[in-house]
Amino acid sequence: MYDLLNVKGLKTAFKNNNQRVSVVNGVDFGINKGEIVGIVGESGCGKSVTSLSIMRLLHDTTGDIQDGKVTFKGENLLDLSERSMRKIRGKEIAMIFQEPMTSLNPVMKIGKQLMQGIILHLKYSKEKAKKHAIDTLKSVGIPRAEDIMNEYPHQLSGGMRQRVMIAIAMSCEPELLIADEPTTALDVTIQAQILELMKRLQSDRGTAILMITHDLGVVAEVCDRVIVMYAGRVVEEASVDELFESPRHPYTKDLIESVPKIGERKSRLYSIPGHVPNPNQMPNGCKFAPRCQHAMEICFNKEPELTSEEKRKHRCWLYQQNNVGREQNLGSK
Amino acid sequence: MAEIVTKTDYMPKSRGKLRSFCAAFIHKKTAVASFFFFCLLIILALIGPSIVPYNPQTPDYNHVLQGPSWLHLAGTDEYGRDVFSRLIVGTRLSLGVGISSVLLGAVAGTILGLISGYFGKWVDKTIMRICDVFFAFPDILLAIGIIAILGPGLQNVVIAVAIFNIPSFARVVRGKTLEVKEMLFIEATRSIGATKSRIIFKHVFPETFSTIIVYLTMNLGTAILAAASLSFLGLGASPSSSDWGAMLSMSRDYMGTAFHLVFFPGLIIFLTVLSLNIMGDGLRDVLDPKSKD
Amino acid sequence: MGKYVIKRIIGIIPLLVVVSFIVFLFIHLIPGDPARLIAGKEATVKEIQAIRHELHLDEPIFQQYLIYMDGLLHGDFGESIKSHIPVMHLIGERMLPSIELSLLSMGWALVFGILIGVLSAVFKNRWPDYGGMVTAVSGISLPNFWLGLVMIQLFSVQLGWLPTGGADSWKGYIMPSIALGAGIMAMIARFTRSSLVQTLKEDFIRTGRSRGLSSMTIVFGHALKSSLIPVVTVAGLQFGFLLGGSVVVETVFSFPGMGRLLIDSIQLRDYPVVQAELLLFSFEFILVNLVVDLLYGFLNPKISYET
Amino acid sequence: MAANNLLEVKNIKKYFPLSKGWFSAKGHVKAVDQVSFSIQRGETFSLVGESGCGKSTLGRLINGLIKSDDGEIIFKGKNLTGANEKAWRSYRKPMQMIFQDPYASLSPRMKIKDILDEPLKIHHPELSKETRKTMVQEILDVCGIDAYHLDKYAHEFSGGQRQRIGIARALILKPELIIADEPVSALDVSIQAQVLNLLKELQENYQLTYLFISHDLSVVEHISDKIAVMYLGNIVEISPAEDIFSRPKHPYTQALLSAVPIPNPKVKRERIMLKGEIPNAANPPKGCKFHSRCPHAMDICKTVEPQLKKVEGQMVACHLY
Amino acid sequence: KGPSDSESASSAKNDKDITIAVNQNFTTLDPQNVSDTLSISATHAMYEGLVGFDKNMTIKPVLATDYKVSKDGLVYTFNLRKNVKFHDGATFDANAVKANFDRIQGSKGSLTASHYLKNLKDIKVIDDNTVQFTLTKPFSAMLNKFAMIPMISPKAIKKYGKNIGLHPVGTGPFEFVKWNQGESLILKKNPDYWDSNYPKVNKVTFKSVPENGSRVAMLKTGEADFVYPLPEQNVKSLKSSSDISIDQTESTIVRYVSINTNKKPFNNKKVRLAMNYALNKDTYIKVVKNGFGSKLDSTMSPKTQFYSKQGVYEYNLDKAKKLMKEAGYPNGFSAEIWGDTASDTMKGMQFVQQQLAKIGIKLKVKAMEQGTLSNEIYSPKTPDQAKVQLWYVSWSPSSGDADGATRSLFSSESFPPNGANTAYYKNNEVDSLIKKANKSTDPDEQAKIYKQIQKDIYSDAPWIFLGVDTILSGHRNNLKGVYVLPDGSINIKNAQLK
Ligand SMILES: Nc1ncnc2c1ncn2[C@@H]1O[C@H](COP(=O)(O)OP(=O)(O)OP(=O)(O)O)[C@@H](O)[C@H]1O
Ligand SMILES: Nc1ncnc2c1ncn2[C@@H]1O[C@H](COP(=O)(O)OP(=O)(O)OP(=O)(O)O)[C@@H](O)[C@H]1O
Ligand SMILES: [Mg+2]
Ligand SMILES: [Mg+2]
Repeated sequence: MYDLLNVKGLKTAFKNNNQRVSVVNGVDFGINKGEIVGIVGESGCGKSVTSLSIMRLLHDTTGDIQDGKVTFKGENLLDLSERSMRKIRGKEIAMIFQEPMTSLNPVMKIGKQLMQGIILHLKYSKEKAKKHAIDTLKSVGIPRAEDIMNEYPHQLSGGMRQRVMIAIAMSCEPELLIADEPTTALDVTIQAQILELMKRLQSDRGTAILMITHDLGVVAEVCDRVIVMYAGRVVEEASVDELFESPRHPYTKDLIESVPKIGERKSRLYSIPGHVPNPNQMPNGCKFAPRCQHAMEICFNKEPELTSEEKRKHRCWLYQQNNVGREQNLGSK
Repeated sequence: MAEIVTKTDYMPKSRGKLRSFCAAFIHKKTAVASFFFFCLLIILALIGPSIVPYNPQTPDYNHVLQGPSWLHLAGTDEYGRDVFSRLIVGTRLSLGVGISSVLLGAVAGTILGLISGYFGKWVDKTIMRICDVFFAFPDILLAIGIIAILGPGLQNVVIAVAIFNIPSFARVVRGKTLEVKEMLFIEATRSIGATKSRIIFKHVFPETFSTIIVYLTMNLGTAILAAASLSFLGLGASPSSSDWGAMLSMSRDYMGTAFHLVFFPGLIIFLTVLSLNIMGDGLRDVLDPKSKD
Repeated sequence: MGKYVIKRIIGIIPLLVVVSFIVFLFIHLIPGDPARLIAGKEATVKEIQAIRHELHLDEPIFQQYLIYMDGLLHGDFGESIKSHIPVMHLIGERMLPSIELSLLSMGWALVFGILIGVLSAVFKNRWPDYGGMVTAVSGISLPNFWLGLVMIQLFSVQLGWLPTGGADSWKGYIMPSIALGAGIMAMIARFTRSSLVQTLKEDFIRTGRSRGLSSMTIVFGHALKSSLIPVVTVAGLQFGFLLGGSVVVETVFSFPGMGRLLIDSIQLRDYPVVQAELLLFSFEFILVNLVVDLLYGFLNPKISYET
Repeated sequence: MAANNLLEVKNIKKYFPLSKGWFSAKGHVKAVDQVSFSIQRGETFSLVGESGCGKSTLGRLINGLIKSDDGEIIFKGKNLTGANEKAWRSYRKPMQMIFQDPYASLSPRMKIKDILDEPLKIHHPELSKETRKTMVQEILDVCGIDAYHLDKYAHEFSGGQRQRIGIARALILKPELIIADEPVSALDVSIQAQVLNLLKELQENYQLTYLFISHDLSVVEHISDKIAVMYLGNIVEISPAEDIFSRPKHPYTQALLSAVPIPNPKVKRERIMLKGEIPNAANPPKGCKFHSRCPHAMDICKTVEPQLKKVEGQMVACHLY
Repeated sequence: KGPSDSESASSAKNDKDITIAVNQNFTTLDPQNVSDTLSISATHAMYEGLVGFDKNMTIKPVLATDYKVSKDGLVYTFNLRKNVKFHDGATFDANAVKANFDRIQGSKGSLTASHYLKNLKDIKVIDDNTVQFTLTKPFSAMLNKFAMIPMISPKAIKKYGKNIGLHPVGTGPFEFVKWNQGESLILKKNPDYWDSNYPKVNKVTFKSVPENGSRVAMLKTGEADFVYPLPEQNVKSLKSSSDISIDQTESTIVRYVSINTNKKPFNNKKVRLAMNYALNKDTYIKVVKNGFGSKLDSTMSPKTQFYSKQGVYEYNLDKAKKLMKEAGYPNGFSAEIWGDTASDTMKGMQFVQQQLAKIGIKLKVKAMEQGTLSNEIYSPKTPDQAKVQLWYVSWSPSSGDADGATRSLFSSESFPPNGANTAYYKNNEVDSLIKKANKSTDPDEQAKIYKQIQKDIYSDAPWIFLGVDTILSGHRNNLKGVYVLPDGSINIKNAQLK
């Protein structure tokens, strides 16, 4: 049990071509107050959908939450009325979206977009909100912030938009910040500045951050704990140090292996062979089994549970030998 | 690419475009109901004259202006003709003229609007200013001009109503085009080397489509009435032909005394426009990839 | 933008000259002889000739145009062939009521149209949507005269609340503006709905929601503005048509607008009146459309005009 | 050497008018200001730099999507300056672009298979439907997207998937030059590795040339032959890849390199933190645009704008050298 | 209850104000340039001529006290009324009369009134109160024409020039107050009117209310005290109302279908007769005229000068069929019927179409916009170029005279484009009779001649004779004295509120 957010058995499915396809399939994790948790995982494994599900923002898509529980400060968000949910969004949980271009209102000036939330949640006067907005913009490293307040998103570069998104989310000092790849479009100096800012937010205000990213460097730098997802499931969870030091799940290992490192130029980078299975052909057993170098027979037949071991969790038969044995015995009977 | 081991040949049973379209449409109950109503109208347009209870042209001076009864479901008109039969027989003319003129106007107007909006600059200026002048011309003047140039005739009514419609469609589509052409995916399409015509018709047009549908379905009623008023100027059908708009306009003086004469033609025009609008909405939903159901 | 506006306004002048020529040609070339129509059925050829001479109708058409333009340059729109009343006077007196009526009709049509459209879009495919649709379709497919006469019967004859017509008090504007606005409201409602439905699916709406904005703020503060381009387009069009007057509504409510004057003048081939009205309407449309174009730029900053 | 240049950019310039006032523009954002460089066939030329310094704008200029205010673009020996849209069109087959914003650059009403089919239809109308279909499937497969997704629309994909679709669209034509604007930013490292391998492989096999824009310096290092560092509309350094990482010359390059996060929580590194306000692109500082934040700023930097000059095989625009 | 709640209806009115709702706009208030009956009604309230019409359209002196016509019919002498002042204070005298006639003749045909003075040679001022007109040739209907020429204040003619149409100044019982273009015309009592018995109301407002339903509604709410025309359809429902009365007046308006006698098969009299017999006039009145109207039993209405009743071609289908057979068209033929786009014209044309279908004549109804129609009819230079076959139309002699109801319709001089003889009717005897009637100054002789003319023409059947309109007007019961003349103009001089 974590004291801020608990996600249990979250299951989200989309409907297309009249079939329901689960893309998030029983995700469990949690965040404590003032903690920075990273989520990494295969592209398309459901990270963004998970965060949208937490915020209950699937409203306008064909997707809906099928099962599970999202408790935020003791309340199940999934049971809340839209009205109470509104009070939580932005103020208590804020979100930085992955795609900054389409996530900003193209016909509204940056300043107005920023100030709207500030006025709504912090109940600032207009002038104060404006000042706060400009300060926030400056803090995320936007040059000529006053001018930018009067510009429209299409006049900004990709990275600037992303910073505006960040500013919008951070402006109301939420208790939980879900950041979906917040720094992909930023150069490393700005990135460093933003990460710094987030850390400060965490230490000063006790904001918890759920950081979804592909950049393991970022993870290493800011996160306390990391969750690794694969094919709609959590496959591993550990503290940053442990994860980088001794990754358990073969997928995590492979992932770390794939990172290009400065100064180690090689002609080919390592990449995990094979594809993520498509939702229609999900293997019965472990979803990673077809690509796994250590796959055993059981891996193809039965899906492992997410098991805790000390402070970490993993979903792999390799570390559940006891269970394996028993299951196999049962199976052979 | 040795590492790609699992080359999947699996494909979802990719239904034909039409079939998946129909499948999606079927789910919209109101749209389907409207579709059936519309089919009924089409059937009436085709076989109407042979199934009506009375000859729509035969007067009966002993039973003029009678209200609805079992004998005359929608009453009789000032010559004692059966309104119900006239409505049914009028389907062909009204729908035919209405739909064809609106479609014609929509097609031409859409093309002009797309070109004007996408090319901009002098092309836009020229087309739009011509439209402005057209707007200022009252229908009656255009009708007189068309009679003078083309002579009277039903097809010329279609042309006339279409001409009224062209500039409006052009402007509506142009407005949307101006908006769409600034979207990034248009730039992306340019970057792969697509020709202008391809961008306009394959990329911009679909984005304007829902706007066009709305304008088209809304304009049908107006077109039916406009066609009738042109008939009154001697452009089209003879005043004795049973066309809905003409029936409605002719009965104007009977508003206070024989309400059914106004009511029934009005009702059928209303239902037709309504059904088209519902179908239009259904179509819009089906064509919208983000649509929920 | 200022430059653009000035450029376009200056551009109107040569345009109007071209328009005046087209209009002149057109109305002189359509069949119908004003001399005959004014002199009546009994008139003899000689009388008709005399009138034609008096009106310069026997001169080559180009010559006639020059005479007309000469007058126009001196601010003289000529006088009605039929009544010898100066055209400026005929039009001038009708213009103000027409403009007032148009503004009023447009005003309420916009407000209600957008409201209905928003409701329909927000409650898409639920009963408010169907209600909105039926209202809109009624608005457009009920003929003006029907609506007008029913209202007169109800509000004037039965209830005695409003005068049957005329423009001598503000009450006289109510029913005509409703009759005129109904169709426009319908159009606006449908366009708003269709456009808004699409906008509400955009990602930035999700951003809005993620920030806890209320549905009201999201719809009116975020979605509406980017949905308004088609709405503004039709509203502009309809406003132009409104200014030109509506014969039916003017007839039903005995309203002194420009529509009936135009129709009457056309039927009599009262060239100077028709000419002046058409010029005026062209001017109006060009102006209204200029405003619409500027609004585009306001509604969507990516649309730019600088050439 | 010049003969081998696939692309040459000379003194190119793009100013965006700043929020329009009623009568005149209030000023300009100097997005790209007098940039020159050349790319050889078969080379990977990377652009790195501060966010908002004009990289994407440069890419769009080269692809002719926006008109430059000044300067020349010479592609395959042809000067494209002032060419009309039609002329540009014929260069777009050999010159493809991957957009920074993958989602917004995909047609919202087209299925993925149609989006990918489109370039083929335009440039290879001779191919049969079947052939095209297989080509689409192949390229998707290579980019790591299952054929299962062919019938989906752009909004039904995850960020990384969309990005791969954008890559696939550019690759499907086997162009000579690919302008890749942050092509792998949204990909997880494994797929990123797969895509980078693919790009390299294609380059080896078909002599492809890349203009690679990225913030991920480790990726840049891995893929590039030459790296240009941009700052506020100017190129401040152009060097061969190996050199820039071992011997960064320009102070900004040095700061950049020091800021790269390392995927190992144990390793902490000395980082050059840039101080000072980020300068305004509408009103950049006089002299060297970087001087306001430069740890080594001298007096001359405040007045004289340094030009690119050769320093030990690298081109640097800095008064230090 | 209605009107008292309605602000605009009640506040603007007091006991001595009346409102008259009419169906059109006034076109001009220049009394010498009006051509539509409605504007004539308005000008007649403000202006007077030397002579005028009474309720039955017979001539009576107005601004002249009496007049004399010379034996040869060439010289007309008028003695003018004394002590008459124009609204602007100018005195009405012989010079004023001359100024008016000079204005008309000086207009070179652009004023409508100049058509009435085609035969006028000169005008002489004998003394202050006597004027004398000399004609170029005798013209029996000249007095009627004088009745159509009201006198404008010479001072005003000078002052306003061309714009006199906006600033009427006459001698009539009412003075001009305001004309709101397209909406209303407001007149007030002339306190110095020469006949001190008149006028009896203070203010008269004419409102133009083109929509039939709206006009009726105004009568019901009391917003209008008098409406004209009253739609026939509404008579029944209004009759039951206790504060509204309906007046019927037989008009001079005749309805007919002119048959181009110059064209096959219409040059065959039997065909024309057959068409007349095939048409049921009773049904015509019932269906097309909603029961109001009478059968047309001559070439003119009973209210026209020198009318003489003929035997109606009563509905007889067998006879019609027989005639068709004799004429060689047992199976009928196809033809076109033309008409304007007014809704009652279209209704009438359809009725004719239905009726003639019974004897095999297949009519194509072609409604044409006024200008186009007039062009089609008047542009042919010779009878052979004419394309018109049947024309559904009505006629009303503008000054109620027999000449006006005959010459332009039936004289061979009046083939279009010279007149309205669209039947291309040519009968030498009729031609000479018309001339003779014009020369005659003796009313009895004229009556005889016109009787013969009517008989000849009626039996030749150049028209399908349909009906004579009945004029319907409605008024609130407290209003008396406003009436409609047979030519459709409204007289308000006697208006009085109870
Ligand atoms: N609107 C939608 N309709 C249908 N499927 C969707 C939709 N949105 C996402 N998906 C599918 O859900 C899966 C998970 O998507 P999600 O966006 O959560 O991935 P992700 O982990 O964020 O990946 P990335 O790192 O690439 O952003 C993907 O396979 C995607 O195709
Ligand atoms: N359409 C436009 N109108 C006005 N200014 C613009 C426009 N497009 C870009 N800019 C400005 O030009 C500058 C450079 O933008 P550009 O998109 O090229 O940056 P970038 O180097 O790609 O940055 P990033 O790495 O963040 O994507 C920015 O300051 C931006 O504000
Ligand atoms: Mg994502
Ligand atoms: Mg960029």
